[in-house]
Amino acid sequence: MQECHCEDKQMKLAQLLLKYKDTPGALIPVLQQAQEIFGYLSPELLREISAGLRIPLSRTYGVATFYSQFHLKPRGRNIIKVCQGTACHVRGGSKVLEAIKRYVGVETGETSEDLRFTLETVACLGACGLAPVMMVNEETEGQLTPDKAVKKIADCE
Amino acid sequence: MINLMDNCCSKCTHSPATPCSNYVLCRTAGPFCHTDKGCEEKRKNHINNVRVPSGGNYQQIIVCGGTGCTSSGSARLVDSLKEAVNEAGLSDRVAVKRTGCHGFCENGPIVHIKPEGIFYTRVKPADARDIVNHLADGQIVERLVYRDAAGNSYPHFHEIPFYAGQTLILLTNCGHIDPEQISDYVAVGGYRSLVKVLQHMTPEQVIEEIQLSGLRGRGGAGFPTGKKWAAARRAAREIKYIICNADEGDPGAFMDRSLLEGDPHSVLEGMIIAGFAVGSHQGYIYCRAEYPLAIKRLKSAIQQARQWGLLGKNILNSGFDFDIDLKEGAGAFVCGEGTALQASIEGLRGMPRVKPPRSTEKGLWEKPTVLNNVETLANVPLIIQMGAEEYRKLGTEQSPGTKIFALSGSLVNPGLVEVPMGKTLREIIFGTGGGIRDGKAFKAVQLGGPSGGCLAEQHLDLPVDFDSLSSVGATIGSGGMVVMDEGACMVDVARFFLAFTQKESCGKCTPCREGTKRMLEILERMCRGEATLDDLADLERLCRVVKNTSLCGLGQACPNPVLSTLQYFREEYMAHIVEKRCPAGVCAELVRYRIDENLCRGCGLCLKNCPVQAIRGQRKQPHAIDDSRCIKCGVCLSKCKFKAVVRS
Amino acid sequence: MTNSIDEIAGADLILAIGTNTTEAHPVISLRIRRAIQRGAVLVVVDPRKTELAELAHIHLQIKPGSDIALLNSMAKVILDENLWDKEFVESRCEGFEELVEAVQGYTPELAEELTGIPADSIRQAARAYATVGKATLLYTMGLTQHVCGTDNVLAAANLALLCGQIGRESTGINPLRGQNNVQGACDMGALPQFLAGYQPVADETCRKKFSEAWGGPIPDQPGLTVGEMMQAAIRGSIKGMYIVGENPVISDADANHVEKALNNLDFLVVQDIFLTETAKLADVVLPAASFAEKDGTFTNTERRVQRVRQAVQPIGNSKADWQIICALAEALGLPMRYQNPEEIFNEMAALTPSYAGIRYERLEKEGIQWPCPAADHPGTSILHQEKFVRGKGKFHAVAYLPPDELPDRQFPLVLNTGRRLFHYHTGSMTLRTDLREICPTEQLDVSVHDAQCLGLNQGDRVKVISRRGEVEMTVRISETVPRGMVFASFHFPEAAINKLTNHARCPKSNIPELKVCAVRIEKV
Amino acid sequence: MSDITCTINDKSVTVPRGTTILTAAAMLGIDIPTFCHDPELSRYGGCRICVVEVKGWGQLPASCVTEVREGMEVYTESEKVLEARRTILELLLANHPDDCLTCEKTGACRLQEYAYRYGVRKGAFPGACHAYPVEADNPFIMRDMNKCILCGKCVRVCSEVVGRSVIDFSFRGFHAKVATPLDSGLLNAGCVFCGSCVEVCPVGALTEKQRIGKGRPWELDSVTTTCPYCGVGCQINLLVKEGRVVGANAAGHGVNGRHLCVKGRYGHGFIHHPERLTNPLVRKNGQLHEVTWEEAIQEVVRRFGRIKQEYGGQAIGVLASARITNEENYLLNKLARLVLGTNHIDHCARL
Repeated sequence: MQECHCEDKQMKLAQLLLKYKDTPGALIPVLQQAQEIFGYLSPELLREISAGLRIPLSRTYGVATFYSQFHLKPRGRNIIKVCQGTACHVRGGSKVLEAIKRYVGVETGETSEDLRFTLETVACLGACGLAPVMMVNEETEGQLTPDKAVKKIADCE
Repeated sequence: MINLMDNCCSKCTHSPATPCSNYVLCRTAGPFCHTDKGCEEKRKNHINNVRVPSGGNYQQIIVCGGTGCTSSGSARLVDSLKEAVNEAGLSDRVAVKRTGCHGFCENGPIVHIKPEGIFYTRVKPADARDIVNHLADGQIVERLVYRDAAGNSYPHFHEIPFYAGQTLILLTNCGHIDPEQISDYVAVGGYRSLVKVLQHMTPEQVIEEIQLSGLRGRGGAGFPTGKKWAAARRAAREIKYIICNADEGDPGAFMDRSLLEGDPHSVLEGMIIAGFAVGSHQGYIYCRAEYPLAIKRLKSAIQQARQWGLLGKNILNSGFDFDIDLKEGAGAFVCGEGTALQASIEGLRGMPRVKPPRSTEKGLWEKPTVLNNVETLANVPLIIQMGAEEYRKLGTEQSPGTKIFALSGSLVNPGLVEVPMGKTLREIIFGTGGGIRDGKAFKAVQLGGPSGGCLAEQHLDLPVDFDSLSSVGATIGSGGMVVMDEGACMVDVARFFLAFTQKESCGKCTPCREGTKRMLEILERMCRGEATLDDLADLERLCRVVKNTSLCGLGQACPNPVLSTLQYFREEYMAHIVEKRCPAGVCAELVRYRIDENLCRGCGLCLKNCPVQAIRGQRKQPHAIDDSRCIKCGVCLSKCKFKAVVRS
Repeated sequence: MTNSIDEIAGADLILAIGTNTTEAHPVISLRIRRAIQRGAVLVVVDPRKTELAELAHIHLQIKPGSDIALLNSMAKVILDENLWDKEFVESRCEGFEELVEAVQGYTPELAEELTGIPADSIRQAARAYATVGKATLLYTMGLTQHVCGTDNVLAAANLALLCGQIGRESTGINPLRGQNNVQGACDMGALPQFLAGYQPVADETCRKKFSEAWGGPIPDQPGLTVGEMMQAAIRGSIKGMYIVGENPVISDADANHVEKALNNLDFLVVQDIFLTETAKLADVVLPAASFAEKDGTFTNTERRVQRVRQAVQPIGNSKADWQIICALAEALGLPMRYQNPEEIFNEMAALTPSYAGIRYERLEKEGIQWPCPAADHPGTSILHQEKFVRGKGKFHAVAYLPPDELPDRQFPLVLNTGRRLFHYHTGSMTLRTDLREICPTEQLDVSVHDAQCLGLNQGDRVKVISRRGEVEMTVRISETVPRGMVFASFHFPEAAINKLTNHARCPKSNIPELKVCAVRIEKV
Repeated sequence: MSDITCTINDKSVTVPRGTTILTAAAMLGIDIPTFCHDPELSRYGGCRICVVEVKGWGQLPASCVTEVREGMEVYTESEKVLEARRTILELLLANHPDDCLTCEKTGACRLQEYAYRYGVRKGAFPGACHAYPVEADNPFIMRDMNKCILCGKCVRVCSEVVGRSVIDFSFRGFHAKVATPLDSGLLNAGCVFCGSCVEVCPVGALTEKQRIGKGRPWELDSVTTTCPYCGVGCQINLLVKEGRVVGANAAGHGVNGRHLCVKGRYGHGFIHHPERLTNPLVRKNGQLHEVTWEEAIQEVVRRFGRIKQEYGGQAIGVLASARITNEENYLLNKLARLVLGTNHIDHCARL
C-alpha cells in the first residue's frame, strides 16, 4: 500500500487556489492541475475549486463536463479495456472478464479503491483473430485465458 | 560564452535589464559594441556548430526528434550515437543533435549526417557504431539508406523523391536546429525579422508588407492575414491580444505540431511581430493538451526568449513590450474555432459565439484580438525577411507561399510535406507521396479533415490552393490529406467523419447538435444496409440545412464529407441502399465471406483461426463458411495463403 | 424614495445602508446587480455579511447603531478633502456651517473606534461617494430601527446634500419600504398627526378643508402613535381599539408588552383575513377579503400608485375592508356610501394635492408616481429636482448616540432582527403557502466564533433570553453574522422574536429599536 | 449613428445602425419565430429557428443576431428558409417527448406553436432520444430536461438578470444539458426560486409544480394586480380558473418586468387557505363564536358607542394597515377622525 498523501494534496490544492484566485480565466488550468494532484475531479473538489475561485459551481460543473480531458470519477493508474466483441465472447471473453473482476475486485466501469485499476469494456478492439483480447494501457494482449489475463495484470504497478 | 546568446566578454553588457537594439545581429555578425577578434571567433564557432558548413572540420549527426521518430525510439538512438562517438574519440569534432520532425515519419527514426547530407532511415540503436565508424572514412552504411519500392537507393537527403518535390522554407529549420536552443534559431538567422521590424518599420509598414505578401490564414478559411491585422490595428482600444491557435484537432493533421516541436521560435517571432503591428502587448498560445512534446518545447522557447529579452518589457530596447502565455487545451475539437477558443481561454465552455462582432473588434475578454494559426504565424518572419515581392513568387496569384500537408493513407510515402501553393493533387500524391501503396488504384483523397471534402480521380489535376478546392466542395483545411485506394468505402468514410463531428459538437446550435446526430444515424443505417431512399433524401436535406444554418464554421462545414462523397461517389451510396451491398467490402454487415472451392487446399488455417467456429471442412477438402455464425471479422481472409477466401 | 427603482441600475455608485436587499426586496436587488454589471461600485453598510455585502466592492461591517459616527465621519472626510459640491450646497442648501461644526470631531479614527470600520475604508467610501457622477443611497430598517433612527436618516441626507447626490437621475436618498402599501397608508393619513397627503391635522386650514368635505368636525390635537397607544392602553386611557390588517402581537417590539396592552382594553376589534395572534385576543373579529378579492390601489416605495384588481369573489362571507368600514360607519350613524373604491379614490384625490391628478383610467397600464397635481401631469419620478419641498435643503447637525440596550455580562450578545427571503412579516400569509415547505421554521444565526465559545452545534435547540422574554429556537451556525451578534427574523409566531426586542423608541419618529437588544443563549 | 435602409420581404424599412433583422422585421409587422432570443438577455443565436435568407449570402443568418446592412434584401419565408425551419423543428421534435396531451405547457408552447405554423409532425428522424429523470426535488419548479431545446434562456436569465447562475450548460453535443451544479437539484444549488427561468422557458422543460393539472392556459383568466408583499409593487397576473387563483406570473411591465421573487410568484396559496376567516366572530363567554355580519356590526357599534359616550373618542385607537388599499386607509382615516372622533390612528409604518 502506498502512503496516504491527503494532507499533502490538500495543501497543494490550497496553494493552487491561492495562486489563481484573482486570475481571470483560471478555471481550466486549475481543473487540469487539480486533476493532476487528485487523479480526478470529485464533487467535493469541484466545490472547493468553485469556492476558491468564486465561480458558480454550475459553471465549474459545466466546464468540467465539457472537456474530454476531465474525469469526474476516479481513474486507475492502469486502464484495462476488455473486449466484449462477438469473437471474444464466444472464445471465453466473459470468463476472462470474470477473472479480472475477481482479481481487481471491481465491477465494469469501476476503479479499484487503491486506484490501481480502472476496468472498462469495449465493443470491439478489432483484433478478433487474437480473441479473447484486452488492452492494458496502450498494449493489446491477445489469446487470453483467465490465468494469463490475471498474470498480465498482476505485473502492473 | 557557453551559448551564442551569452555575453562574449565583460565588454558585452546586454541583458534584458539593459537591452540593446543590436543584440540579435551582434550575436551573428558582431561584436558591434567593441572590437575583439577573439569574440568574433567565438561567434563563428558557435554558428558553425549549428550550420555545419561543408569543408569544415566538423560533422554533425542529426537525429529526428519529432513525435513519430520519438515513438519509434529516437531518444535511445541519440544515447547510442553519443556513446559511439565518445568511444571513437570523435567527440571534439562530431556532435549528435536532436531536431524537430523531418516529415518522413514512416521511415523513422531518421538520421541525417551534416554537412554531407547523408540520410539514413529506420535506424536502430544497434546501428550507431556503424554510422559513427563510417563518418571518418566517408563511406555510407548501405543497409540504412532509403530505398523506394523499385529498389533504387537514395543515400543523400536531396536526392530522395519525397524531398525532391518539396519547397522547404517553413520546415527547413525543423530538421536542422535543436528546437530547445534559442541560440540555434538565432544562428540560422532567427529573430532577424523582429529586429528589422522593430528598428526599421512602423506597424503600418509591417501590416502593408503582410498585405502585399497576400498571406492567407493557414487554419482553413484562408482569410487574408494582413486584412485581419489591419482591422485589429484600427480598433481603438488600449488592450489587444494576439492568439496563436495551436489547437490542431483534425484527425490526420500534424503540421502545426511539427512546427511547434521543430521550430517553436519561428512561431514566437511571428507572434511578436503581429503584436507590434497590431499594437498588442500580450499573446496567448492555445495548444492542445494532446501535444505534450510541443508544449514542452514551447515552454522552453518562451522561457528562453524571456531570458534573453526577446519577450517581456522593452524588447531589444525598442520600447515595445510583449509577452506570451501558454494555455493548454482540455480536449475539445471545437476549440479550434476562434470564438470557442477564446471562450476556453476565458475559462468557459468552448462554445462558439455569433459573429459579428468579429474577434478583431471584440475577441478575448471583449478586446480586439488577432487569432492566427501556427503555420500562418511561422510565415510572418519569412515574409519580413524575404520581402513581400519575393514571397509572392512562391505559390499562386491568389494563394501565395507554400503550404504544409500531412499526407496519410494508402501512400508509398506518407509524411509531412511542404509544397508551393498551386501544385496539383497529382503532383503531391504521386510525386512527393510516391503514389498508391501496394500497386492499388487511387480512389479518393480527403482534404481538410471533418470540414473538408473527398475528391476523386477527376480532380487530380486541380491545383491545390484556397479557391480551386472550394470550387469543387473541398477545402484546403489545415492541410490534412488522406489518400484512399480502391479498398475504401466512401459511405464508411463519410460515417467516420460524421461520427467525429457528432462527438465533438459543442451542442450550442440546433442543426449541429441534433442534425449531426441524425445524419450519423442515417449513415450508420446505410452501412448496415437498413437505409431507404427516403433516408437518402433526408440525409441530403440535413446536409443542406446544417450547412446553411449552423452557428459556427465547424458546423457549417461538417456536412462537407457527406456532400462531397454524395456528389462524386453517389453510386456507392445507392449500392448500400438499394442493393444492400458495400462495393468496397468494408461495411461488415453488408459483407459476406465465402471460400472459393477451387482455390481452397483444405489447409485448415482459416478453420483454426476463426474465432467463432464458423468454418467447417475436412482436412485437404475445400472448407465452407457458415453465414449464420460468421461475425465478419475477416481473420480467415487475412490468414488464407491461397487467396481462397473471398469477400463480397 | 426620492428617485425611482429603475434609476438604481443607472447609478455609478450605490451606497446601501442597513438593507438586506436580496432577501427583503429581491426585485430591487436585480437593479443593483445590473448596475454592478455596468461597472457601478457597491458600498454596503451592514453588520452582517449578507449576500449583498458579498457582492459589494466595499463592505463596511459596522457595529450596530453607530451609523451616525460613520456618516458624520464620511462627511468630514469629504469636507477635509474638499470633495463636496460647492455649487449645490451654495445654491440649494442651508445650515452648512452647522454641519461643518457637527462633524468636525468625527475623524475617521474616532469613527473607527465607534463603528469598528477601519478608518481607511471610511475614507475610501467617502471619496467614492463624493467623486462619482451619480451616487444613490439606499436604506431600510437597518438604518431606521434605532433610538436614533431619525437622526440616522438625517445624517444620510446630509451626505447626499453635501455631495449634490440628490435631485438628479440615479441619485437620491431612497428608503426601500418593506410592505406593499406602507407608503400608501402614510399618504392616506393613517398617521396620528397627518391627514391625507401629509396635511397636518393641527393645521386649521387643512382640518377645515377635510371637515367641510366630510361634513363633520375633526379633533384638532394630533393623536398617538402605535407605541403610545399601547402605553395608553396599559395606563387605561385607551379603552377600545380597532385594528385592521395588522398583527402587532408578533410584529411590534416587546410583544409581551403589546399583549398586555391589548388584554387591558375594554374592547378590541380586529379585522383580518386570518385569525392572527392579535385577532385571537379580540372581542370581535371581522373577516376581510384578501388583495385578490377586491379593487383599489397600492402605492409602492417609489411613490407609484398602482391598481389592485379583483380576481376572485371574497372567500365565504368575508368582505372587502372598505365595505366593512362603510358598514361600520353607517351603523355608527354617519353613512358612507360608495359604489366602488374608485369613488373613494376620487374623493380622496380631491382633498390630496399630490394625488389630485390621478384617476383610475390613468392607472390602467402603468402606475403614476406622485406628486401628480393635475390631470395632465405625468407624475414625478425624481423629487427635489429644481428645489426642495421646503425650499432649501437643510443640513441637520446630528450626533452619535449609542443604542438603548447594550450587551453586558448578563446578556452578552446583540440580537439583530430582520427579514428572510421566503417569508413575509408575521408569516400570516406566507406560512400558509408552499413557502413553508422550503423554509419551515426560524433558525437563530450564530457566528462560528460564538458557537464555539458556547459549545453550540448546528441544529441545537436553544433558549434566547432577553430582559423582556425568552424564545426557543434552533441554532444555525452562519458566516453572515459577526462575532457577538445573533440574528433572527420575526416571521414565525412559534419563534416570536419580538418577545425579546426592546421597546425603546426614537423620540422623533417613535420607531422601536428592533435592530439592537441584549440577549443570552442557553442550550435547552 | 446613421440610419440604414434595407428591404424585408420586398418592403423597405429604415432603422438605426445596429438594429437586428429580427427587430427591423418586427417594425414592419413581420413575425419571425424565435426560441433563444430575448431582448432582455445577451445575444445567443443558438436555436437557429429565426434564420432568414439574405440575397447574395451563402448561409442563412440568424435574424436575432445579424444586424441589417445598407441595401440588404431579406426574405423571411423563402423556400430555403422554410426548409431550414421545418427541418430544425423536425430535429427538435425528434428528440422531444410526444406528450403534448398532458404537458403543462400545451397552448403556450412555442415548439407546439411553430410546429403547427409550419405543419411539422414528429417522426421525421427516428433515433436516439434523451431519457433524463424529471427533476422535482422542490416545491416550485419542475425540470424535465427531455423537453429542453437548449435555448439557454434560463441559463442566461439566471446569470445575467438574477445574478445567481444556479444552472448552466453541462456536457456537450447531443448530450448537452442544462444542469444544476453536479446535477444535484435546485434545492442544493442556492436557488431562490424566483421562477424567472420558468418565465422565459419557451417549452415545457420548466414548469410550475403548483400549477400541474390546475388548468390550461386558455382556460385561465389573467387579472393584473399588484403584489401583496414588499414595497416594490411588482405587477403580477393572478391566474384564475373557476373562481380560484391557481397561480401567478409576472405582468411583464411595471417595475419588475417579467421578474418576481419567490413570494410574488409562488406565495399565493394563502388566498384559498382553509384557515381563511369566512364569518365574523364575536367573543361570548371567553370564546370566539361565528355570528352574522349584523350581529358583529351591532356589537362593535354598541361597544364603541359606550366607550365614546363614557370616555370620548380619544379613548379609541385605530390601527390602519400597510396591507390594505389606499382607499381603505383613507376611509379608516375618515372613520377614525370623523366618526369615532379620534386622531389616534397609526399603522406599522416603522416595522
